[in-house]
Amino acid sequence: MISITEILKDFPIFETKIHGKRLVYLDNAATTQKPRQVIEAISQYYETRNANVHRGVHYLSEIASEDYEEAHNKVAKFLNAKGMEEIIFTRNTTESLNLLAYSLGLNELEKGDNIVLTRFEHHSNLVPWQQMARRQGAEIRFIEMTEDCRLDLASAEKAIDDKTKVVSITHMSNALGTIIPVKEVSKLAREHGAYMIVDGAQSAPHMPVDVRELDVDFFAFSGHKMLAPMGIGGLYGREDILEKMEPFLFGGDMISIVSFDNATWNRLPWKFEAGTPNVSGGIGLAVAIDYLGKIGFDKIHYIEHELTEYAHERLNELSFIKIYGPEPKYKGAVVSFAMDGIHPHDIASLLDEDGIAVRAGHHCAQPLMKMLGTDSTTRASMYFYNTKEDIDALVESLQKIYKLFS
Amino acid sequence: MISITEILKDFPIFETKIHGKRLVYLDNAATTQKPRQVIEAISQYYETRNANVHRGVHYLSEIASEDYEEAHNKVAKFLNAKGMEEIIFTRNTTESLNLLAYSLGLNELEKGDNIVLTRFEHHSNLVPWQQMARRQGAEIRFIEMTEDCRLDLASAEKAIDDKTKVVSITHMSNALGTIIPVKEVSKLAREHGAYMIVDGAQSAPHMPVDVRELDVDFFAFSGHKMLAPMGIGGLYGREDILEKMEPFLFGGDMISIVSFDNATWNRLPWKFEAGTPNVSGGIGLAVAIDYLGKIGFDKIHYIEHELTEYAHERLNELSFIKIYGPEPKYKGAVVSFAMDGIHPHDIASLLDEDGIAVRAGHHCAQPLMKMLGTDSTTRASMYFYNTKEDIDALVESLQKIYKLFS
Amino acid sequence: MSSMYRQLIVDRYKAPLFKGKLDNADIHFHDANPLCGDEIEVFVRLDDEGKIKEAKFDGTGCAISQASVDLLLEGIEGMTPDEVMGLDADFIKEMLNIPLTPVRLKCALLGLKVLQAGILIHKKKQEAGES
Amino acid sequence: MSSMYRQLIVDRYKAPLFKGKLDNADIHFHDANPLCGDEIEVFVRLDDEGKIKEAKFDGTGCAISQASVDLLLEGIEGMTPDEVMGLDADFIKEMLNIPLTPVRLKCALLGLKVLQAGILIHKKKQEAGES
Ligand SMILES: Cc1ncc(COP(=O)(O)O)c(C=O)c1O
Ligand SMILES: Cc1ncc(COP(=O)(O)O)c(C=O)c1O
Repeated sequence: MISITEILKDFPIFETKIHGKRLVYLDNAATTQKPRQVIEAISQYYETRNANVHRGVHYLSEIASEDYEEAHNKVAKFLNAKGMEEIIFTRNTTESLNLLAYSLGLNELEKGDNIVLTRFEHHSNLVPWQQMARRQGAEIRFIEMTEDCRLDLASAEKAIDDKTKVVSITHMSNALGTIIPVKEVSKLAREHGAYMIVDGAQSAPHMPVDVRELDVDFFAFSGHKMLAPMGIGGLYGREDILEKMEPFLFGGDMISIVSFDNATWNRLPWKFEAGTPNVSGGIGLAVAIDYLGKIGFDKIHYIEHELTEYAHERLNELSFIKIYGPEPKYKGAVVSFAMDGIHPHDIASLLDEDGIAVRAGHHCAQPLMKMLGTDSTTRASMYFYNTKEDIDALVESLQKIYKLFS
Repeated sequence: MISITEILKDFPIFETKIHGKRLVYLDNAATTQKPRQVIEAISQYYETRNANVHRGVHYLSEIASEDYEEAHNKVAKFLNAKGMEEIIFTRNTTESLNLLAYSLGLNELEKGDNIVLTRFEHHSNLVPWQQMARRQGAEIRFIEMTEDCRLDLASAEKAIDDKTKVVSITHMSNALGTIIPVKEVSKLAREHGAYMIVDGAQSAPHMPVDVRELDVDFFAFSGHKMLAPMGIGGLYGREDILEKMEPFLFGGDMISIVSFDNATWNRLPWKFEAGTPNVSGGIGLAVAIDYLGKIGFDKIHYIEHELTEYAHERLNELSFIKIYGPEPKYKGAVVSFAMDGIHPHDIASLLDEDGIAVRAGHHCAQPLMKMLGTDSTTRASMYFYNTKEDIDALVESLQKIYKLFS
Repeated sequence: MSSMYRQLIVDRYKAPLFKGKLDNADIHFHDANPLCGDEIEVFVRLDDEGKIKEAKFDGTGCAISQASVDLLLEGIEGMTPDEVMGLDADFIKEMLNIPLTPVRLKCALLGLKVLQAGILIHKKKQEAGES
Repeated sequence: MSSMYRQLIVDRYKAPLFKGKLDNADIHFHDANPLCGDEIEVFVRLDDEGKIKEAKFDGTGCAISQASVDLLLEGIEGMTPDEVMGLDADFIKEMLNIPLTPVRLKCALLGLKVLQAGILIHKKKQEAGES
């Protein structure tokens, strides 16, 4: 079992002083910090074995290709996919979801079809579908949110019907932390023969994901939210579907035979990866997954749940704080809140003066914010390297801020 | 003036031994090696100031946002664009060209329109247009190649007409090295009111590019081919065109206002960058551009041209070698060749045994290879850190290979 | 580091001196920053010489945007609209005298932006009336 | 490191022992690796007991693919088609006894792939004929 002191030593950024203060990093839903193992893997790659991949027969290219393939295998295992043919590397969740919106949207979505989302969606799982729905004459429907900010499963049964071509839902809301019962929704999608897509940007970093046990067709995630470098993300897709699906990006490496008039496609997963990939990103992602494996999701869940409960407890002591979203048992390590008479931007700026990094704004979920009757909230989001001291620092600073304004 | 010894010291990979031999890296058209300045910039970013960008009000996010914007400004200067609003960051040239094929293709290309390319195109500037042409009912036309593997400008005049919506051509052939007279073609595109797009994957790393002096609407490039990390590339687009153009990828950060039904777009360039970007990649790219500036394109051109002439001279001494492509004065630092009775894969494998990295294959230009009457060639491609000793090593090894097979 | 929230800013946010509305304002404009939800509406009355006699604002948003517009309206009394058009980010920075990050500078500038937009519209109307 | 190109490989590439065509072959198949352009066509005649009596190949490509198929056809004389179906990458690696990288292993395996595809087709035809 690794202690928190050992964990913290792995993250060089915690030596950085913010305005002379210790960094209290509570913006993990936006992006996570990177352990030195990941940072060193990138440097080491560029220092000793950088090359382009695919079909290079020289030594460097051969090992870069092997490492890059191996990274796909690692992600496949991480998500319990069948193998690397089911894992497409992209830049991030947003690109993964656009790949699906374009490939399924342009080639399979027809007038009168509908696409079912939830009220919790990040703009990245809303705007691509809006655009495709408009282009193809399809309808967008929403599974509703309950009073206590959870998914209203009853409304899912109404939303999903035989004209539903795509069900695409988040696994965990980045704005409120709400965890969505994907498997239940997936069952409905199956009954009506719809593609079942999960936006896993917030789940993959924090909980074990088994795409077969969840019974989903696609699962999108971002490396940078789970210790990996920026510029690398992924999409799991069921092999038989990917086999039939039209490619999204066209160009080098995704082809088999090209003439001036025509082209045929490479085998999976390369059919969906056009152009020179982010090899160092893939290698970094593999190391990040190893690191997460070393800590273990049991421990990650335990730490995060403790922190979330503690944060609720401490913040509820403050009369001037209102927490948005469900109780800790229904959510991940995200606490979104408002403070009487003080704007989230001021809160975040003042917290920053104490070295505390949180996010203030609409969290790329403007329509959800509007439903909650606000434009923006302040959001503290935790990861396994956070501690109760971080929450204490947050609470103390919030008290100071309230005093300053009263 | 920096000496070659000093330059080589900046590239840690040259300390790597390949099968116990010195690394002779002649695969620069595929990807270049990275100076320690770039590698350190990435590490330093993750170690001291990693954060998500855009609208974060905490300290780390503020500096990450500034650095990321600054990288856009640096690229704008590098290409002589008006400002960062004209620079979109993508993964690579392939994504940049797909962005254009989708945005222009789906929204502006009509039945009966034509798209004009050259016979030199990389699959990345051919296959996306083939797909869009098919989808929209447009025609693809080619500007022909002359006997000596240069662009046949006379045929450009025939190909481009008033039904031409897009002219998209490479600036330099990665397979043969041929440099394309972009400005002359651009003049024709202007006369007929077509969009003028340049695939600059092979030119940006090797020659000064001035998008205004070339008078082009779009210019695509890849960071990894010009000392920068993988996973970052770019697209220059003329501001007035980008303002009117439909976005390609949809999601976080590229929006202004989102409701459940609708969305409006962010200002340039962010309108075209959806989701969490590759911030460390952008920072690495900025450092790479600084590094290139320190060396200077005059010097880069001088070194590369000397090397290319020397390579031609030495290879022409070998009776069993046939060089494809034009004379050195018409091309960049790429030498593509065949060897009597020995397959390029065998050549590349045997060169590799001597520590020499070259590429063997179709170089993502299958139709061009076919026109040249072959499936594949062996390609040595140079950068400013190569030396005549590298060429000598290549020639010596080729002689040994020929002897082995005769 | 010194705080972005010196007492003056907080005071002016909590108890602005120029908050309110004006009937029959010569200059009037309303705009919002959709990304953070800050909203500002300005009202300006000119005297016979065309100088600013009275100014008010209404709005919601962060302390920086609201205190900034309040201080701005105090500062422009007696100026001509053209003089106000000449004010820039540096003027606001000096006026606030706090360390502003780029993101927060946008908040600080919203009031000036709205005011200058109002002046432009006012001038266009005048020109239309004169011609 | 030892070379991928030991003398035997180069010799068999330059002067293959089993290059040629067979009329009336029992087993016949032709395939190519589009990415590198390697092409191989195999011909096999069986004896009365159904064992491999004679085999030839035609083709173009790299030394590894061509020498590998030449050595393979030498090795399978006297085997049954079913025995050939049991051969795998390890068999080829052992047969060649050279250090193969993953990319070049694909070259080495092309001949076996083509041969096994031919056998499958042969069996299907037999089944169709029998039934
Ligand atoms: C001329 C040309 N165009 C496009 C590309 C594609 O670049 P990337 O693989 O970085 O997308 C390349 C790289 O091989 C190239 O040489
Ligand atoms: C639920 C959810 N979906 C999608 C995204 C988009 O991820 P990225 O910006 O990495 O593409 C995010 C990240 O903010 C998220 O939290």
